[in-house]
Amino acid sequence: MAGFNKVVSSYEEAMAGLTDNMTVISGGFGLCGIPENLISEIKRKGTKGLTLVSNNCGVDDFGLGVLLPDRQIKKIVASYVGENAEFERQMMSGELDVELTPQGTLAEKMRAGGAGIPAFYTATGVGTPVAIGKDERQFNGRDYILEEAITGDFAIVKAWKADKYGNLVFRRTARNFNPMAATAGKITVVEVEEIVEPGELNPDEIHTPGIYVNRLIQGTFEKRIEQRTTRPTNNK
Amino acid sequence: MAGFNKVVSSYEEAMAGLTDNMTVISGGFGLCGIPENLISEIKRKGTKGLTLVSNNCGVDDFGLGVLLPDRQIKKIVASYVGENAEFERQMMSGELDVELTPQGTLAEKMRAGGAGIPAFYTATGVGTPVAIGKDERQFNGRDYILEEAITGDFAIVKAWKADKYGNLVFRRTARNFNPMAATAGKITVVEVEEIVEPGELNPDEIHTPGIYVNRLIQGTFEKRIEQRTTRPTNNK
Amino acid sequence: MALSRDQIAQRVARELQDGFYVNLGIGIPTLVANFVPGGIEVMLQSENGLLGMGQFPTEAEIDADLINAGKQTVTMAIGASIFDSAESFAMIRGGHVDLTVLGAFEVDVNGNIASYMIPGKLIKGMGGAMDLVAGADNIIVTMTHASKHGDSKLLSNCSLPLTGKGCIKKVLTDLAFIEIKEGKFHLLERAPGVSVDEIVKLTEGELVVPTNVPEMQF
Amino acid sequence: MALSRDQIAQRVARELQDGFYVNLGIGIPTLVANFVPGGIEVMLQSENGLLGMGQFPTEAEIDADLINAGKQTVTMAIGASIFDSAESFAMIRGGHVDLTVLGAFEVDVNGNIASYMIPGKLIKGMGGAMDLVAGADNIIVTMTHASKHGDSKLLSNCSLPLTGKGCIKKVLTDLAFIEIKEGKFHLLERAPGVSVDEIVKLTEGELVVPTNVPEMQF
Repeated sequence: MAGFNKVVSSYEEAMAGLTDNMTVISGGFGLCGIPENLISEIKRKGTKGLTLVSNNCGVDDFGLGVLLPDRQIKKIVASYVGENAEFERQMMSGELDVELTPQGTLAEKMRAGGAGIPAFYTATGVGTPVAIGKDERQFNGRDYILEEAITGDFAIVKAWKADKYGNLVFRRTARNFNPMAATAGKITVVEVEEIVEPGELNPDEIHTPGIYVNRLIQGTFEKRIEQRTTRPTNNK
Repeated sequence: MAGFNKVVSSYEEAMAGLTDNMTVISGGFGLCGIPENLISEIKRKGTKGLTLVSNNCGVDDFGLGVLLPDRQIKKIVASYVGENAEFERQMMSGELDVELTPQGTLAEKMRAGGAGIPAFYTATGVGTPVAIGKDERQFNGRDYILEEAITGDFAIVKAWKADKYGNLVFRRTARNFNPMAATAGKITVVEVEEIVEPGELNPDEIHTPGIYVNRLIQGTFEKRIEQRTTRPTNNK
Repeated sequence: MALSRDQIAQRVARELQDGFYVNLGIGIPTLVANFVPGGIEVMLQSENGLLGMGQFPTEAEIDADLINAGKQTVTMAIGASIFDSAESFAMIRGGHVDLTVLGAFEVDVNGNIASYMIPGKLIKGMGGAMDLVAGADNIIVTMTHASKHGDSKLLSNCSLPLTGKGCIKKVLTDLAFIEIKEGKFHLLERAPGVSVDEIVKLTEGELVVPTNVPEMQF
Repeated sequence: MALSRDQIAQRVARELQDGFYVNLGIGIPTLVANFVPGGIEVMLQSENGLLGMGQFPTEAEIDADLINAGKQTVTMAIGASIFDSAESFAMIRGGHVDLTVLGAFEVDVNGNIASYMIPGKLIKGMGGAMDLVAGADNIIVTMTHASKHGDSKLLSNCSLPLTGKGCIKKVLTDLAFIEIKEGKFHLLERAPGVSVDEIVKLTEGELVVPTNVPEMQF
């Protein structure tokens, strides 16, 4: 009897069933709150032809960027891809298909995917290249475009704490896209810094209910910082 | 300099500006998590011709039901109105216009209203009276109807705790529709059990950011229970 | 003999699987929680914003801030989580709930369900029922097979306003367990001591009866 | 003389009002936070999920889990709140942010803005800029009035792919503060020592010049 225990014991088990040409939705913003070790496992497996849905695509040697050298990514849906030389090279050469999607639209598309909303209207992107090929319609005299939901075969998520039932708590801005990603995967895999017993988290403070989580693993994280900006200690 | 201090000192001030024929969105499910005193203030003011958006309409002598005897409500948008004799009478006699809306659609319409999404597609209600007059469209071979967002001139909300900046924390299932209502009012008024200083709430545990809140007041609450179901103490 | 309310709940409970997230409607469906088979765990979703609904509170435990969708005071089970109504229906509409059990006035051979309104008589609203039937893939409807006057509730076409269209595949009545597919009812099981003939007589919509119709065991 | 980056930020900061929730884009807009006038409070929204962005951390305070939309380490101000990206853009798209300040490559007389892409040269993505310009009612664009080669960035028609259509009403360049309405630029203020002629010369789109154009004071 497994009940609601979602804990798996290896990254191999965590990503079991991921095969070529699948769609993977990833949480994270820049390098903050990314599922580092789940990404490494995808690299190790060598899965190819992936469609990745993520706000960013990491940097050359960290985050989703590590999947670029072996050409594991066929297509990426992202809002900002500016910090990655290999990425730019593959995109310019046409080896990589990039679907630029406004950040808020991307977040809402993931949420819609998890929430059984097949499509929604938004003013974001009206009159821009993003609107090309999309239905346009007026509400209260303003133009909106129709954006469709995104779901993934897998969603990979980084949370701070979880109980064994997969109830998740995120920390600071490492939350970002992770809660929406968690809802939008057919199989949602979550790695966390700490796993506690069910009942230890206050039910009012759970950010993602365990119903969205299929597999859970505790990992250790590098948490690389992209731009280390500081002020002098004595400055108020 | 008021800054972000949203605290007002009287219910009169809290509901100032509410006038006849406005639309008011209310949080609460049944009698749980309802803005009791804000409702009383609307009764006291005697505002008429209101369109109310709320999952339920209270009972005869509590909750939104207290606005029925003086015919303050012209129309109600709700999912379930079954606990109220005067309500039923006014509905049957045609004095009250009732727009029955599925509970999930109602919650999503409020959220959409606050989130700048003018409309979304849902399978809820396809082929039912709810679909009448609404656009229908297929996505991936399934039928969906188009539902439009709801916004209110006022939103009235009950939270558990708030800091003076209007950051809100809800408690247990008294959360229900309150967070969505809070986003969808042109003027959002919140009453709470306790107001604390900014900085006392953990930023990771705030359910509704203060940006949605215009006025905040501390009240005392009856918290009437609709169905007091218990088990014997000795039963495990 | 026709199944009792408890027996209906008991039979439905056999459809539960370990690790299922389940939404139980008001009435008979609520009783299903009393018959969860040994050795499996299920978690109950209450659409007002609670996953992991526990039993009723003791007098001392009563909390006005903690109710279920039927507005009854409840407790939280270990590992419960609380969320708002939009999140709750995202969960439901998005198909994340494994099993939904709810009552109905009528179902028909096309999987249509009518459960929320009797024009001119009963207008209480659909609550979350329309979302539940539209969002769930796995639904069991529980109801009596026929009215007190002997009018079948399993019809060729629902006569009342629909709660959902083409979304019901399984119905458990006091007389039979029935599957709906390809525009027909299919008799899977019968209540102990209830004859196939009796079921046929009280089923207005087309009913496919296999050679062998096992009797439910309690 | 043309305004410095700090002066642009300083002039924008005068548009702040007490109690404003403000989203500041990367670059010059970020500097606006350094010039909040005395006696008023503003709260900074960072679209990656933080309302109440504080100053940069000390070395000891650095937290990899706490960054802004520019991916810089930051701190939280008193009364800050954290939320996910969907909530963050619900806030932005829903018009709850009082003022948005962001950079651009070009704007035109119809309030169009191009800021995210130079075909064949620069394709980094729009990030949250499209949502910000579509969602905000009150936007100030900051940019240089013309390119280094003297090509105007205030055009009859944007030449680059648009970030947003018809959504910009105010532009602060290094030379002038300009309002966009009724399909024209309107000169409101000029930088200290910059002549109206110079501004007219570097403004390709139709520019309405009132009799008196006050000089900004610093």
